[in-house]
Formats: sequence, structure tokens, C-alpha cells
Amino acid sequence: MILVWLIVVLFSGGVLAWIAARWNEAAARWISLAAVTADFLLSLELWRKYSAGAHFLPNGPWLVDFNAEWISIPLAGVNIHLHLAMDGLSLLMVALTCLLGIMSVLTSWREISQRVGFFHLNLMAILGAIVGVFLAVDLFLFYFAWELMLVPMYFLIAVWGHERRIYAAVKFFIFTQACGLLMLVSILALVFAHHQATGVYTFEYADLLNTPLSRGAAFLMMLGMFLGFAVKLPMFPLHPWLPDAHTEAPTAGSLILAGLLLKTGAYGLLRFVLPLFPEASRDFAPAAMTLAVAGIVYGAVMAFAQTDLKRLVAYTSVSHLGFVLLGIYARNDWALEGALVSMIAHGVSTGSLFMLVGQLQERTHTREMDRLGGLWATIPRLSGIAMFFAMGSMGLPGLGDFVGEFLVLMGTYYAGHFGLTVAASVGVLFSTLYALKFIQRAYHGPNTHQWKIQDLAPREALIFAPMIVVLLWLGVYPQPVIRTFQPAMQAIQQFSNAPGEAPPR
Amino acid sequence: MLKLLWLIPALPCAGFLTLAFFGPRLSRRAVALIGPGVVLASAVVSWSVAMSFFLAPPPGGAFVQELWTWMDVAGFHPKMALYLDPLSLVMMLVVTSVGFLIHWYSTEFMAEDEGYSRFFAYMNLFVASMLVLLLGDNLLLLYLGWEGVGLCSYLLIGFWYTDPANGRAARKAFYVTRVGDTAMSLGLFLLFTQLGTLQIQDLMREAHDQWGTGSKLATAAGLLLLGGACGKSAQLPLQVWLPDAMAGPTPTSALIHAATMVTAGVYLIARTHVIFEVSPTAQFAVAAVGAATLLIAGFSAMTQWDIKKSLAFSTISQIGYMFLALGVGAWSAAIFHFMTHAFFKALLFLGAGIVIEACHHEHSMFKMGGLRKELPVTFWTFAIAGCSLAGLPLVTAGFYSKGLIIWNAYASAGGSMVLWLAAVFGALLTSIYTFRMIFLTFFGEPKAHVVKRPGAAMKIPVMILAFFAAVAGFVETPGFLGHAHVFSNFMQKALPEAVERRGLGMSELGSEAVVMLAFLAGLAIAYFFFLKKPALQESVTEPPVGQAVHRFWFSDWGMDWLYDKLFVQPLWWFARINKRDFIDSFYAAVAAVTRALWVVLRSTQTGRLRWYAAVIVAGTILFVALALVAKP
Amino acid sequence: MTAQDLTALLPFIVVSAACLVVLIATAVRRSHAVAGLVTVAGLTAAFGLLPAAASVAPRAIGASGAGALVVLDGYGLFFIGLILAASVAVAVLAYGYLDRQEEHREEFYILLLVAVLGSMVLAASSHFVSFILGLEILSVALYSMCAYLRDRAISLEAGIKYLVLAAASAAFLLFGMALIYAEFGTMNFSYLAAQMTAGAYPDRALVAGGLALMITGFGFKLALAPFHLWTPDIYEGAPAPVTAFVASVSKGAMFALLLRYFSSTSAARLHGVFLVFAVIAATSMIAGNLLALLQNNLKRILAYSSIAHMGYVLVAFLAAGDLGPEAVTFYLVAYFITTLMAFGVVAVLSPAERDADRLEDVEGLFWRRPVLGALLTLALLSLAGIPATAGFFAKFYIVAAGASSGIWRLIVLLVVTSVAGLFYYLRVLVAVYSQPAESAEPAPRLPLASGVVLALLGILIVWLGVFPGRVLETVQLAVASLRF
Amino acid sequence: MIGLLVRRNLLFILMSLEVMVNAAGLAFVVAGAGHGQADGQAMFIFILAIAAAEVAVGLALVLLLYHRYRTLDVDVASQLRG
Amino acid sequence: MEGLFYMAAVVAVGATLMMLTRQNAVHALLYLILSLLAVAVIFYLFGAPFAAALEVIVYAGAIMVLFVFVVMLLNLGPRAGGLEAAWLSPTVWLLPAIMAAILAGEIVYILSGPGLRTAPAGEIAPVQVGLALYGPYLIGVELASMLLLGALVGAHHLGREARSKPETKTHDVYSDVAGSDSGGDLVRAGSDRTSGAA
Repeated sequence: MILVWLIVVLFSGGVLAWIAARWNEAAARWISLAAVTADFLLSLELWRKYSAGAHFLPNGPWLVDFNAEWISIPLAGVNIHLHLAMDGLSLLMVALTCLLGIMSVLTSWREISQRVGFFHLNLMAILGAIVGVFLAVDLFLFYFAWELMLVPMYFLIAVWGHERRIYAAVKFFIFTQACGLLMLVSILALVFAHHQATGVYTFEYADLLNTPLSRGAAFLMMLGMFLGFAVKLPMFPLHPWLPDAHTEAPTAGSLILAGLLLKTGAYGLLRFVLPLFPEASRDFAPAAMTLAVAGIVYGAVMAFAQTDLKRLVAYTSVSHLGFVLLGIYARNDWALEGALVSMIAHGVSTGSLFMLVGQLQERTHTREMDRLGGLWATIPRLSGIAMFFAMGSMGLPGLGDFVGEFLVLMGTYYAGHFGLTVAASVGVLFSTLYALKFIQRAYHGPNTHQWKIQDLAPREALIFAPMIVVLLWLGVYPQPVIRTFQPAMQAIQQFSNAPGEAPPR
Repeated sequence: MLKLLWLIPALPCAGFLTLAFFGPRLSRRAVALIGPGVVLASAVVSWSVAMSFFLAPPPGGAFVQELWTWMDVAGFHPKMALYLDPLSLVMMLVVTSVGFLIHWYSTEFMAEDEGYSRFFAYMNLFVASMLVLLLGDNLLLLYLGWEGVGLCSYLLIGFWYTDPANGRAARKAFYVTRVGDTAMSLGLFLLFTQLGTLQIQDLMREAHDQWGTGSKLATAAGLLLLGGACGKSAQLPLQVWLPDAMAGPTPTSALIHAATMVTAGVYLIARTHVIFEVSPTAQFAVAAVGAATLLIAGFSAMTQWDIKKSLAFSTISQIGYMFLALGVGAWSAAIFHFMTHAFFKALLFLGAGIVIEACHHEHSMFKMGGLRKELPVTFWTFAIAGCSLAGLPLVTAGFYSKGLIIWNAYASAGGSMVLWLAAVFGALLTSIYTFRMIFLTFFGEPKAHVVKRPGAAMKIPVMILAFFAAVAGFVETPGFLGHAHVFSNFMQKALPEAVERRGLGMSELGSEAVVMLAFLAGLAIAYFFFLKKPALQESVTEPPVGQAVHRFWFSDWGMDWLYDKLFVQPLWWFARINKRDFIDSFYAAVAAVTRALWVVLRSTQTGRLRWYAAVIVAGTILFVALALVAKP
Repeated sequence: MTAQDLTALLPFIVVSAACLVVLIATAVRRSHAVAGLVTVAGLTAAFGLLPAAASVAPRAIGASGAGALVVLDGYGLFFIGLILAASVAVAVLAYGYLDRQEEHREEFYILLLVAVLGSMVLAASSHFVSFILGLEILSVALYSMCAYLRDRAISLEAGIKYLVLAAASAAFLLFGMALIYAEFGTMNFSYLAAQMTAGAYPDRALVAGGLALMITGFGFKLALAPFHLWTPDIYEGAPAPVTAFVASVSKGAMFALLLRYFSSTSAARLHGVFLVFAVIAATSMIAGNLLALLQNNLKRILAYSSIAHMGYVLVAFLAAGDLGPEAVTFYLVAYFITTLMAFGVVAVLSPAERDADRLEDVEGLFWRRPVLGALLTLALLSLAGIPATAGFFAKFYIVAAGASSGIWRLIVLLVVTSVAGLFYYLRVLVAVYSQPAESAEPAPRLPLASGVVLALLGILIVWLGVFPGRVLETVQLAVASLRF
Repeated sequence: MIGLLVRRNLLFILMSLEVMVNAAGLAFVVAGAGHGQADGQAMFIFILAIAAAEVAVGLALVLLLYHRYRTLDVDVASQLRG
Repeated sequence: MEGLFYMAAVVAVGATLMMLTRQNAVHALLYLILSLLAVAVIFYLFGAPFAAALEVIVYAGAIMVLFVFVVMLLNLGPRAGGLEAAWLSPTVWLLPAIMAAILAGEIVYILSGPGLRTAPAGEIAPVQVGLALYGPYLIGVELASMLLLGALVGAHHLGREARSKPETKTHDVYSDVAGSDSGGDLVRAGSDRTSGAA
């Protein structure tokens, strides 16, 4: 029942904030902050309870399970359940969502001044939908939450964005929706293939797992679903929506976009594509990994080429998520763990980078690197934090990203793709290029424009402190995170290996 | 006492944290206390640990202190553990002691600089990560220290960030070292996937058991590790960054680019010596790289006008010597040379710092002169260090350590006549540019008047270093001079003994004699060229050939220009043309096509009734035809 | 005409009676309120009597030699109920809308009632005669309704265009019917079905030709691809409530008949007809979505989107599996609600002299009139097929039906074109949420009745989107009776 | 049917429409006669009613068009486009 | 018998073609009436005397009279001729003619199939038609009356004099036409007439 509470708290918080905003705007902010923090505490409590020994419920590898009747069409035999379930993977993802949720509320404390109520409604709606995506186990419910995620995000960008927000919002919407519909078609094809085999319509994840599929059909379905998720996790050829959406979204928007929406793509691949179509994924793996590496290198080079700060950080996400995709498709223990750790680390480090750029934009009203420069003198603390997170996103050992990337590269190497590992490592090298360029252009160098801006306010320090702690903690002692993910990863491995083929240890 | 091992890296780390967060608020006096104080404490602890290590050597010659398991992923479980054995002990002692002296020196050198606390924070972080590198129990922890050290060198080189040139030099240093690090990480992957562990000791055992000598995998791993080492220690392919790294404050050059960081590569190869023993080709590659680098750097050093750049090239060539030693199998000789080099090179840099400060931040040696009288202490200490570098026989530490390496270059298993000749010619070059430097700055008529005399804080460390530069040599003397093997015996437990090969053409005495000859020749040439008749220099560099050679050597054998053309330009070009992300244009094209379709379709909505009727009729005709034609 | 027949025909009788009462009332004394009230009362009474008629269902009326003219089965009654409900909504919206016009207002209600009767006959017809009569009653009433506001040039133009083109397509339809009658000698769907399935008919060309001609009639009325050119002009020209009626009820009734005709005569199995319908569906989806891309007249956008939506429903229609008819019926229910909502908002917003159909009228609506803005957003989201709205589940159901019967090419085309469809829905959404232009004249006061109706529709959209279970059961019951 | 497409005068369009409907009526009667059933003629009567209704509304529209534009050219009334 | 049928058919088609090409509206109307009469003859030949009578009375009689009345009302006569000529340039004829030809070809192909029974099975007396009308098609008749009611109200509304623009009263003509057709339900027809007066 606690799972339903996770979602209900967020949505009700949003509505309350919208209503409260009628009278005074600060109340709206406090309500949404309270809602997200409540959720965060819930997830932490869940984590504490379940990280000890991951024991499974009878019906599959779930820690907590909630199942209720939703749409039942007796005649046609279709019965769709409101089936929420949580395992190690979704537990961590929900925790990340709540953490970044708190951050996004805090950062938009001063930045969003008009229509605050509606803003918080959308914010809470997105978070609720994302939690829904992470918990949904019934494919229809998953697709329902997946599509629900888009609308509030669209509003967030379209109403509170910057100059070209309409273009960016529409582009974002169409990109994701197009592939989302492809995913719908493949889900339905799977359901009907299952119907042919067993005569019953079901959207249950557990039942659909072992539907006998012909090789060609399985590949097509897998491709449809893969595209649906690959667009969200900006895979190389499908990524152009990301830079626009990021540059135009308000700070909270791009924080959630980078921190969470990209993860839903990766989560989808892990939860649905690999287990549901084992052989097809195996055949598709080399192609996916090459695309991932292309994404890493291309993302890094493009980040290097940008002059707009937010676009630079956006392209870094393309590069980092390339690693996650690489890890997922290397399909062995290290790569999967690496993918998860780098997902969380990326959420924290890129999220903070966006908040930093947001602060910078709030103070200097510009994102163009050429007009910035020499800020270290005027705002040493903020620049120091920027340096810290830039190093993080560069994959400096001792911080979260490195652990993830190292494990992913190790896994890829172990899976026998030597060429890909070299290319990916070159990608890491390029990441140094853009990280240092970011530091050099924005903070070092002469103070050409005589910026006189005030340094970090206590509220902002409150935001960055936990993020620094989490990133460091992930870098130095990622063990609790890895242990929680272990059972879920075991289940995914076991599902996604075709019967008879030993897991590539 | 060994239990306090974790304190050694922890202290500078704590220093970094306090200075980073509370630095700006502390007074200069407090910062001056915390910065060097922390490193002093760390030095004291390391000496005490060294004492207890000597007195009661732990079983098996090494002590492991496990802190916590870093990560445990299905078979890959690196731990945060510190590993102490003679090799890391020596390195640790040198780093902490020399580090403290340099900290003490920079309290005064950086006195009037506004980023005072920031400087010490970075320096403490550097010492901490260097110690983590040295004491790292597994290669991953070593890699953590490795990158940390790279980061600090970037921060310190770009310390005076207001000048973009410093920024560019710092970024160049970081990129090139990062290239090396990537090669090394690939090596790590290879090692782990093949041998199943990254814990250094088990790695060495596994490598020995599983790989027969000359196995391709071992060679690949060795070469990759060599790549990493070259990146960090500025060896042949990746040495372009060190000369530019001189843009940082002089104490950093002294600490990082002379004494400690650049020798990290040497430590890495020494630590993973089993891999190189298993694959002779990799070992020979190390020797070849060492020999080539020491020659090239030697030539370039002769043509530099900036005192610090000349010292930088000399560092590269000295590390070339160490790589040569490692290449031929004389492991302890390399470490011995590292120790002595750390002392006199740090001293040379500090001396150069004093000189630059004295001549109002003047870097060019040709504009200095005759500082002998104004800065007597600096002159004497500088001269001792110079002689030690050049290898003044019998008295200086440099002579012993370099002599040993040159002898091993010939005598040891991997040695050969060619290597020996290269080493000797290198020694000649070394003495030429060392004495060139001494004569230009300290002798001849004074061109610049001295602005600032070095205070006590600068003089004392310099004097201590001078003492070590002279004395440190007697720990390991060659056969015919008392045959003291204190150092190599001590290293015995960590590194294998250098084995003599049969059929030697010449004795150790002969090689030492030749080295002495080279030293004297270099001294003479330097004296003749740079003190007696300065006019002679123009006669060499005037003719077009000489001019070309001069410019070629000056620009580090054209490597800078080559790398720029090969890597940097294409990247900038691609960045410029592709700013708009050409994949985006593909989607824009799709949008344009749909827009065109819309325009076409809109034109069908003419609004005229008869056109609508015509379309309906046409539709009917089409469908009737279709219905008739289609098979039932 | 036995007693059961009469009870079965009760809804028809009540609607005709209401029409006459309004006629006489207006003759006695012109009062808008009375006319409106009687209409609404009549329609609700008819809706109330549906269970009574259902008790007697299924009744085939006029079942002597020539076969039943009208059959009142679960399916027919379901659609009649749907039509009556929609007409009540249209009537209420029209009341608010006409209140602001100086034109004679009472005739509209008579025409509306006649049109409703026509569509009811269509929904329940199972014979060519009742088919053509129902169609013509509906169309003739619509001609006058389109041209109702006589002082507006565009209304007149819409009326003329609609009349001429409808008459022409009716002529083709009649000719097609004549050919099929000539071949089979009977005009009743069930008899035709019997003979067609038997395959006894010698002259295949005659039947195929006849069917093709009839398709023109269907195509015109449902505004499918090649015959869609009239739709945007009539939607824009006609007053908003009339457009709402045309877009929803007339199309719904026609599709009900199409479904009954083709599923009973199983003519769809003829490959020729299947191919024709597939081509029509494809072209209407493409044309519908593409034409609306850069439109900035709201009514024209909704016109084109309704073309596209009819294309989607046709896809479900072609998916003849067990899910096909259900998907079609459910989609029509969702489509009714959404279209009525969208046009309802336009009707409520339009001042006296012209319809508020330009995008500028909707500019920043959400910030000026939050309730209306939210309702319009709901309608647009449902049209686009975003979750938590009826449109989403409807589209989901169609794709499911398509997937079950394996017509993959059409499904993929549906997906691709609906993405293009997103674009223009978003364009309108952007306008609704952008900064309101100060110059926008204050929107007329929201009449209470229309407000209630719109709110009700909004609730229905969300309810269908989140808990479609209840409605799905009734749909399945209705469709079960179709396959007698 | 040709008149419908060619003539711009609304009146002529209406007349050609009448011809088309009449043709359909003829087809029905012939079909009915062919089968010897009275249904054809019954249908014909209904077609008459339909035609009459159409003509009635059509001519009303003609009058309106004439009063508004003083001409019967149907292309005058084509503001709705695009 | 055959000759008469073909002759009537030729007259009908010829008259319609003539109707199309006339500039003068009245001439066109007269040709149309002629073609309708020809069709009536064909009906008679096919053994549908009642239909033929109806065709003459209702179609040719009432509807065409209506047309004539409107033409007279708007006195289109010769004056409009000039305009019409401009509109009938040969090129305008080309496309529709081709389409008409294709459609005609299709229909001929359809009709040429084996299925059609050519010979009329015999005369269908009006009494049978009446029985059919009031047997199964009773509802049809009722609906037809509603249809005419709708048309009546629509025409009345559209035809009513606009407030500002001058206009002649034309609506009373329709009522009797609608009335006569529906035949059976005189009661309703009566009520139409009263409403018309208002």
C-alpha cells in the first residue's frame, strides 16, 4: 500500500499547491517541498527496511507489491491491473527521483515568480508520473504513466522556458510521443502473441516474460520498444531534442529532464526490453553498443563545440547516457552495476551542473560562455562547487561517475568488445575536453566583463551540500547502492539469458 | 607504530579540507601554519613508521592496512587498503620530507600572492593524492591517486588563472596526462579480465604463474602501463606538457614537476615489475623510451633561454635515465636515482625561484648574470645541486646514482653497448647545460640588479636540500669505492636484484671513468662557450643550418607543432563547423517536407464548389474502377 | 403495427411529437425559452424511454415481404441513446449561442429535432428505404441549420455547398442502391447478407459497382479522404452548435449504419471493398493530419482532425476481428464527447457577430478563463490521445483491435500520422497557454446551462480515460447483439 | 452530372441535380419492374419526396444568394478556403 | 414496344443535353420538362403506370413549376444570357465531359453483366404499389412526411424576408406542393398551412 502512497502524496501535493497559490505563493512552495520530502523519507525508510537482506515475495523478484483491479473487460477477457511493484532497481530510482525532486523545488524558490501554483502542480505531476513509471509492472499502467510524464514536462518547458521554448517544447513532445507510440504497437503485438499462445489477454509483466515468439517477430517488437526507450535516453541519432529542451527549460525543468527523464529510458531498457526479448536483445547488442559508443564520442565532441553553457551540459548527458546504454547491452554483472551507478551519479552531477548554470543565469542573465569569464574572483565558493561537479562529470576517480564508467568499461571489455572499449575510453578523454573548457571559459581567465555578483546564499548552499555528499559517498563507498541493486540485477540477468545459455560471467 | 600508516595520507587531506573551506577566513599566519604544518606532521609520522619498519620489519617484508571495501561487484572487490614495503617507504619518505621543505619555502615565496590559502590547499591535496598513489594496495586505488595528482598539477599550473596562457598550459598538461591515464585504464581492464584481480601482490603472483615469458598479453599490458607512465612522467611521446607546465608558481614546479609527480611513472613500472620481467619486449621498450628521451631532452635543454624550461627539460632527461634503469632491469638503481634526483632537482628549482624573485620575475638567463656576489647562499647551494646533477665525481650524490645506472645500462641483463653509449652521451649533455645555466646566471657581468633578498624561510630549506644532495650518494657506492649496498639491500625485499650478464667488455671502474671524463668535457665546453667568449654562441647559431637546428631543438624537436596539427586543429575545425549539430538538420528536413506537403494539400481547398464536386466524382470513378478490377 | 412495434418505436414517436409541439408553440407565440425547454424535455424523455423500448428489443418493424425497415436491437438502441445525449448537449449549447443572435431562434429547434429523428432512423435502419430517408431527413435539416444565420455570408455559402454536394452524393448512393436492388431483388440488409454470403449472385461486377457507388455516399457523409473537401468550409461556415452536431451526431449515426450494413452483409470480406476502404482510411489519415498542420482557424483544425479521426475509426472498422466493432463503438463514444467539448467551448466563446474560431480568440484562454481553458486542454489532449483522457484509451483500443487482426501497415501509418497530428494540437495548446493579448475583447458571459454541460463532458472525458471499464461493458453488450 | 460540374449558375446546378436523382429513380423503377415487385415504385415515390425537399431548400438558398450577391454565380460564394 | 422505348430514351437524353447547353434559363427549364415527360413514358413502358402518372404530376408538374416560378420571380430570362456565355467556353467543358464519359463507360460495363433480366415481368398496378406503401413501408411514409416538414420549416426560415433587405414573399407556394405529396396524412399537412401564414 506504501507504493500507492508514494504516488498519491506527490499528486495531492501538486493539487494542494495549486489551490494554495491562490492566496500566497510561498505556501505553494512549502507544500510541494513537504510533499517531496515526505516521499523521500518514505523511500529511505523502504530502503532501510529492504537493503538489509533482499528477500523476495512469492510472485517474482519484488520487494513490495501492490495489485488492484483497474480495467476489466469480462467479455473480451482483458483485465488490466493497477500493479505496482518495487525491487532494488526501482527502489533506488524512486529515491533518486525524490532527491532531485527536493532539489528542483528548492532551486525554483526564487527563479519561478509568476504562476507559481500551476508550476508546482506540473512539477509534482511529473514526479508522480516518474515514480509511477518506476513502479509500474503492468505494461498498460507503465505505458499510461510513460505518456502521462510528457504533458506536464511539456507545460513546464512551454510556459516557463526561455526564448525558443515553444520550438523546444514541441520538438521534445513529438520526439518522445512518436517513439512512445511505436512502443505501444510493440507492447500490443506482444500481448496478442501471448494471446495466441495462451488464449488470455494479459498485460502482466510476469506472464509476458516467457511468451514463445518467432525470431523475426521478436526482433521487430524488441526494436519498437527499444526505440521507445532509446529516444528518452538520448541515443546517438535520436538525441537532437535534448539540447533544445534543456536550454529552454527552467532550471527545475532541466534538472528533472536530465536527472530523471533520461533514467526512465534506461530503466525501461533494463526492466522490459532485455528480459522480454532475450534472444533479440542478444542479436541486437553489438549494434546498440556501437550506437552507444558513437553517442559517447559524439556527445563529448559536441559538448566541446558549444558556447551556450546549458547546451554544453546537455550534450554531456548524451555522452554519459551513452555509457549507461553501453553497460546495459554488455549484459554482464559489472556492466549492469556500472550502468546503474553511473545513472545515479549522472543524475546527481549533471543535475547539480544544471542548477549551477541556473544560478549563474539568474545572476548574470546570460548563458553564453564568451560573455562570462573570470568569475572565480567574484564568486569563489560557487566556482569551487562548479569545479567539483565538472570534475565529477569528467569521471575523476573518487567521485560517483568514475565508479560507474569504470565498471561499464570493464564489463564491455569482458564481453569481448575490445574496440568499443578503446573508443569509449577515448570518449572519456574527450569528456576532459569539455569539462575543462567549461571551467576555463566560465570561471578562469580575466574578468573581462567586470562581473560583480554576490556569492552563494545559504539556501543555495543547502542545495549543493547534499549533492556533493552523495556524489562523494557514491565515489568512495558505493557498496550499499550496489548491494541493493544486486538481487534485481540477478533477476534481470536470469530473465534476459536465453534458456540454456549460461550468463556471461 | 605501523597502525598509524593511514594518518600519513589523511593529514594532508585534512589540511586540504580545512584550507579549502575555511582558508579565506583564516589569517595568512594561520594558513602558513596549517599548510606546511600538516605536511611536517605527515613527514614525522612517516619517519616514525620507517623507524618501526626498520627495527621490526613486519612478516613478508610488507605491511597491509585495510580500511574498508571500496566496492564488491560479483568477483571484482577492490579494497581501500594501504600497502607499505621498502619501495613505497622510500618514496613516501622522499615525498613527505621534500614536500615539507618546499611548503616551508613557499610560505615566503607566495607571501604577497592573494590566493595564499588556495595555493596551500592545492599543495596539501597534491601531497595527499601522491601518498594515496604510493600507498595504494591495488591498482584501482593507485589509479585514484594517479588522477588526483593529475588534477592537482592542473590546478597548480593554472593557479594564476587570470592569465589565459596559464589556463591553456594547465589544460594541455591535463589532456596529455589524461591520454596516458586512458592507456593505463585499458591496461587495468586487460589485467583484471585476464588475471581476475587488481590487488597488486596477487596480480604479480597470477602474472607470474599464468603468463609464460614473452606472452603477447603480458607485452600488451606492459606497453599500456608504459603508456600511462609516459603520460605522467612526461616521457617521449607525451613529454610536450612539462615545459609548458612551468607556467605555474616555482614551488609547484619544484614539488610536482621535479620531485614527485613526474616520477609516479617510475613507481608504477617498479611496482608492476613482474609484468615487465615476464615480457622482455615491454622491458626493452621502457629502456628504449628512456634512452631516446634523455637524449632529446638533453639537446632541447641546451637551447632554452628560460631558466625554468631548461630545468624542466633536464628533469625529463633525468627521468629518461630512470626509465633506462628500469628498462635494463636495474630496479633499485632507478629508485636510488629518483631519491637523489628529487633532492638536487628540487633544490635547483627553489634556487631558480629565488633568482627569478630576485631579478624582478625575470625568467631569461641571458638577462641575469653575476649574481654570485649578491646571492651567495643561493649561488653555493645552486652550484652544489648543479654539480650533483652533472655528476661531479666522488663528492655528489648524482655521480653515484647516475654512474650506477650507466653501468647497469651496459652490465645488467637487458643492457647493451648502444644504451651505454647513449647514457654516457646524455651525461655529457647534462653537464653542458647544467654548467651553461650556472655560468649564465651566476657568472659574467651583472645585467640585472637584485630587487629582493631571500628570507630565512627560503634559505634554510635550500641549505638542507643542498646537504642531502651531497650526502645522499654514499648510501649506494660502486664496487671500487667501498662497495656499500645499503640501499639495494634494503630494496631487496621489494624489488628483484639486478643480475649481471656474462661476457662483459669492460669493468665498472672503466664505465665510471668514462663518466668522469664526460663530466669534465661538458664543464669545459660550457665554460668555453658561455663564460669565455659569449660571441662564440652567435657563430654556432648564425649559419642557416645552425639556426634551423637551434629552432628545432628549442621547440622540443617540433613535437608541439606536430601534435597541434595532428589533434588540436581538426578538433577545433570540427567543433566550429558542427556547432549546429548536423543530425538536427535531418529532423529539420523532415519538418520542411511535411510543411511542403501541407502547402500542396492546402491548395486543394480552393473553396470553389465545382472543384469539390469534381473531386467527389473523380473519387467515385476511381473506387468503382478499383472495385471492379480487384479480384473477389 | 402491433403494440410491441409501437413501444419499440416510442423514442421516434416522442421526438416527432416534440418537434410538432415546438412547431405549434412557435406558431402560437414565439418564445425562445419555451422552444429550448420543449426540445430538451423531448430529447430527455426519448432517452428515458429507451429502456422501455429495450424491453421489447430486438424488434424488426415492418417485417412483411420486403423485410424489416427498421430494427431496434441493443446496438441500435445504444447508438440512439448516444445520439439523444449528444443532441441534448447540442441543444443546450445552441440555446446559449442563439440567445445572443437577433435571428428567429425557434425554427432551429424544429430543424434540430428533425435532424435528430433522421439520425435515429439511420442508427436503427436495416433497409435501403429507411437508410436513404433517414439520411435525407438528417441532411435536409442540416442544410437549413448550416445556413441558419442568414445575415452571415459564410453560413449561406456553407449551406449551398453542403446542399449541392450532399445531394450529388445522395444521387450516387441511390444509384448504387438501385444496382444492388436490381441484382438481389431485396433491399433489406439481412436478406442481402443471406444472399451475399451464399455467393449465389452471378453478376459480381454489378454488386461491386453498386457497393463502390454506395461508398461514395458513405465517404461523403463521413468526410473520408477523397470526399472530405467540403468539411472545413462547412465547419467554418456553419454556426458552432451546428458544426458540433455535424461533426458528432451525423458522423456517428452514419458510422453506426456503415458498421451494421457491412458487418451484416459481410461485404467487407470482398477483397475489392476491403482494398477501397483501406485506401480511403490511409488517405484520410494522411490528408486529415497534414492539412491541419499550419492552420490557424480553430474550427478548420477540428474539421481536419475529425477527418483524420474518421480515418482511425475506419482502421478499427477494417480490423474485423472480435475487437473491431467494440473499438469502433468506444472510439465513437469518446470522439462524440471530445468533439462536443471542443466545439462547445468555441460556441460559448463566440460573440454575436462571428464565431470565435480564430486562434487569437483562444490566446491565453487559460489565464483569462481557467475553467474553459482547462476544458479545452482536456479536449485537445483527448483528441491527441494523451493518457488520462478518453482519447488515449480509445486510440489504445483501436491499435489493439488493429494488432489483433494483423493489419500492420495501417497501424504503423496510424501511429505516424497521429504523431503529425500532435503538432497542430500542440499549436493550439501553446496559444491557450501563451500570454493573453491585452486587446482580446472580453469573452461573453458563460451561460449556466452550457457551463454545466461542458463540465459534465469534461468529467466524462477523464472518467472514460481512467476507468473505462463500466462503459466498455455496455459497449460490448451492444456489439454482441450486432452479430445476430 | 455534367451540369453539376460545368454550370456556374446555381439554378442550373439544381436542375442537373434533379436529373441525377430522377435517373436514380428510373433505375429503381426498372429494377422493381425487373423483379416484379412494387418496392421499386414505392422507392420511387420516396425519391420524389426527397427531390421535392431538396428543391424546396435549394430554391430558398437560390433566393438568398440572389438577394445577397445579385447574381446566381456560385463561385461568388467561395470565401471559405485554405 | 421496343421502338417506342428507344425513341423515348433518345428524346430524354437529347432534351437533357439541350438543357445543359442553353444560356437562357427558361429554355433550359422547358427542355428539362420535356426530358421528364420522356422518362414518364419509359416508366409506362416498363409497366409502372402509377409511377409514370406521379412523374408527370409531381415531378414535371409541381417541381418544374416551382423552378419556373423562381425564374420568373428573379426575371433571369434573356438578360442573364450574356453572362452565361462567358462561363461556357469550350475548355470548361473538357474535363467534366471526360469524367462523364468514363463514368458512363463504367456504368455500361456494370450493366452489361449477365444478371439483369431485360423483359418487364408484367404490369404492376397502382393497387399493388398502394398496398406496398401502406404495408411494410408505412414507416417510410411517416418519415417522408417528417422529411417534408423539415424541408418546409427550413425553406420558410431561409425564405423569410430579411429585416433590412427588400424581398418578395414566396413561401406559400411550397406548402401546397408538400401537402399534395404526402397524401395519406392530410392532418399534418393542414397544420403546415396554418403555420405558413404566421
